[in-house]
Amino acid sequence: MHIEVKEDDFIIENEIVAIENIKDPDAAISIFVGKVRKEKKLIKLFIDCYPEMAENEIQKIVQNASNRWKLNQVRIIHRYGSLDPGENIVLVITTSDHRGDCYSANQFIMDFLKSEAAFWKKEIFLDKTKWVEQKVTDISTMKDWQED
Amino acid sequence: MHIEVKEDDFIIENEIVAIENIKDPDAAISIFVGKVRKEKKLIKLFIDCYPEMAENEIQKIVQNASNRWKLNQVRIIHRYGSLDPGENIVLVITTSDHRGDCYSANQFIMDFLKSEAAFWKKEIFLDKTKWVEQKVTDISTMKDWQED
Amino acid sequence: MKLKYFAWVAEIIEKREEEIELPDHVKTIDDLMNWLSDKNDGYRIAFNDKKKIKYAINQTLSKEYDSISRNDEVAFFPPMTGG
Amino acid sequence: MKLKYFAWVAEIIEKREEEIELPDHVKTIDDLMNWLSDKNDGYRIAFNDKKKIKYAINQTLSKEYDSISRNDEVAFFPPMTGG
Repeated sequence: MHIEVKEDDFIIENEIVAIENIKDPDAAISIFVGKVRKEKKLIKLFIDCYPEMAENEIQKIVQNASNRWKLNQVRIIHRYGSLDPGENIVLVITTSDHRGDCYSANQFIMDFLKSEAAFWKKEIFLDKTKWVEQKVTDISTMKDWQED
Repeated sequence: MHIEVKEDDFIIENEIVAIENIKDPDAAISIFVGKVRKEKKLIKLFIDCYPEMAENEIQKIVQNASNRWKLNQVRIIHRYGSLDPGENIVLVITTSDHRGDCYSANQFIMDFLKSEAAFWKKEIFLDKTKWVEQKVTDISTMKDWQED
Repeated sequence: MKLKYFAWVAEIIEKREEEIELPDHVKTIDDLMNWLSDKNDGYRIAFNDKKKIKYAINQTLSKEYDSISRNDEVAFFPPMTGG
Repeated sequence: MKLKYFAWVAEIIEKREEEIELPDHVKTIDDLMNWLSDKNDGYRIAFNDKKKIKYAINQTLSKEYDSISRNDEVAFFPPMTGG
């Protein structure tokens, strides 16, 4: 498990190389990249963060995912600070021997990251700024996993 | 939709750039990479292919996925020929405005690629060679989608 | 005691963190919010709607009546919106 | 008519493709497999277990009794194992 909470950007290929420097390549790799939406009048996305808490929470989320699915490697990067539309926000890489495990675990991790990790997004538009509110659907998506 | 059936390797980052040269970056990107398993005594994986048929079938699979989920971009590369353990075999990139769509579509496409696209794998071990047989689980995984 | 504030909570309170002397009668997160709210409008507005605020003791999400002590780090923030 | 073979089917028949003159009485995929099987052991072994072989007419997966004609490209192969 490798978790980074930082301002710098990431390059997917380098992160896969980093994983494979630790261990032989796995057969199935699921990757999710979240980016700042390109939206009319959106100038910047500012992400506030409580880094120590975010890292703790992400560790717990990954631990829960590892209890449910057979995973080989998990690598997560979540950025904070001031980002332009189109820039990377988050990267989740899960690897396993079978694709079902890495797909499900990846989606599980993203669902919990959305509502349980200590990050807060503020949208800076041409004419206003707005703290993003937690979505009801993000909470229900997360709860769906608990009913399994 | 961009589909390539070829011998050459791919670089994920370049494929994302290629997508974003066509259209502005999307908020959610799901990527799957399938690699040759690192296995004891496995020397090579040979992939036979009927390229014209494979491309037709992948187009149909992507069309079906696009009918079920709201996708912005789909980019698929499937390699054939002689590959070393650890080498890339297949890349599926799906992008959308919301992560649920691109995750589900990506998994749907991979499930159908496994059993409906004109590729055949042969494992070359130190002491034997073996054409991979279609897995019963791959067929049932594919059929699960039809019962939705 | 170290206090931290994030997102719009930090904006309203106009601080990202501060050190306070915890009075003896302030024993829970709820006590702390009430005590701070008496100090000035910033805190009062931030803590006004209890449904919109979350808190962590030592980087762990906590409940309103969880106990706090001098050596804890307590943080206040809105529901998370990462990912 | 153009015939193509893939994977172990190509290995057993020892060809990846060939051009044949389609006899008038060969009207379906099934007829074609029977006619080829009479030619030599390679075809006979390849087409022996009908559960293990699949076929396409003009790059479209087809059924045993689908009709074929001179201008078609017919391919024989095992179940797919890509991805």
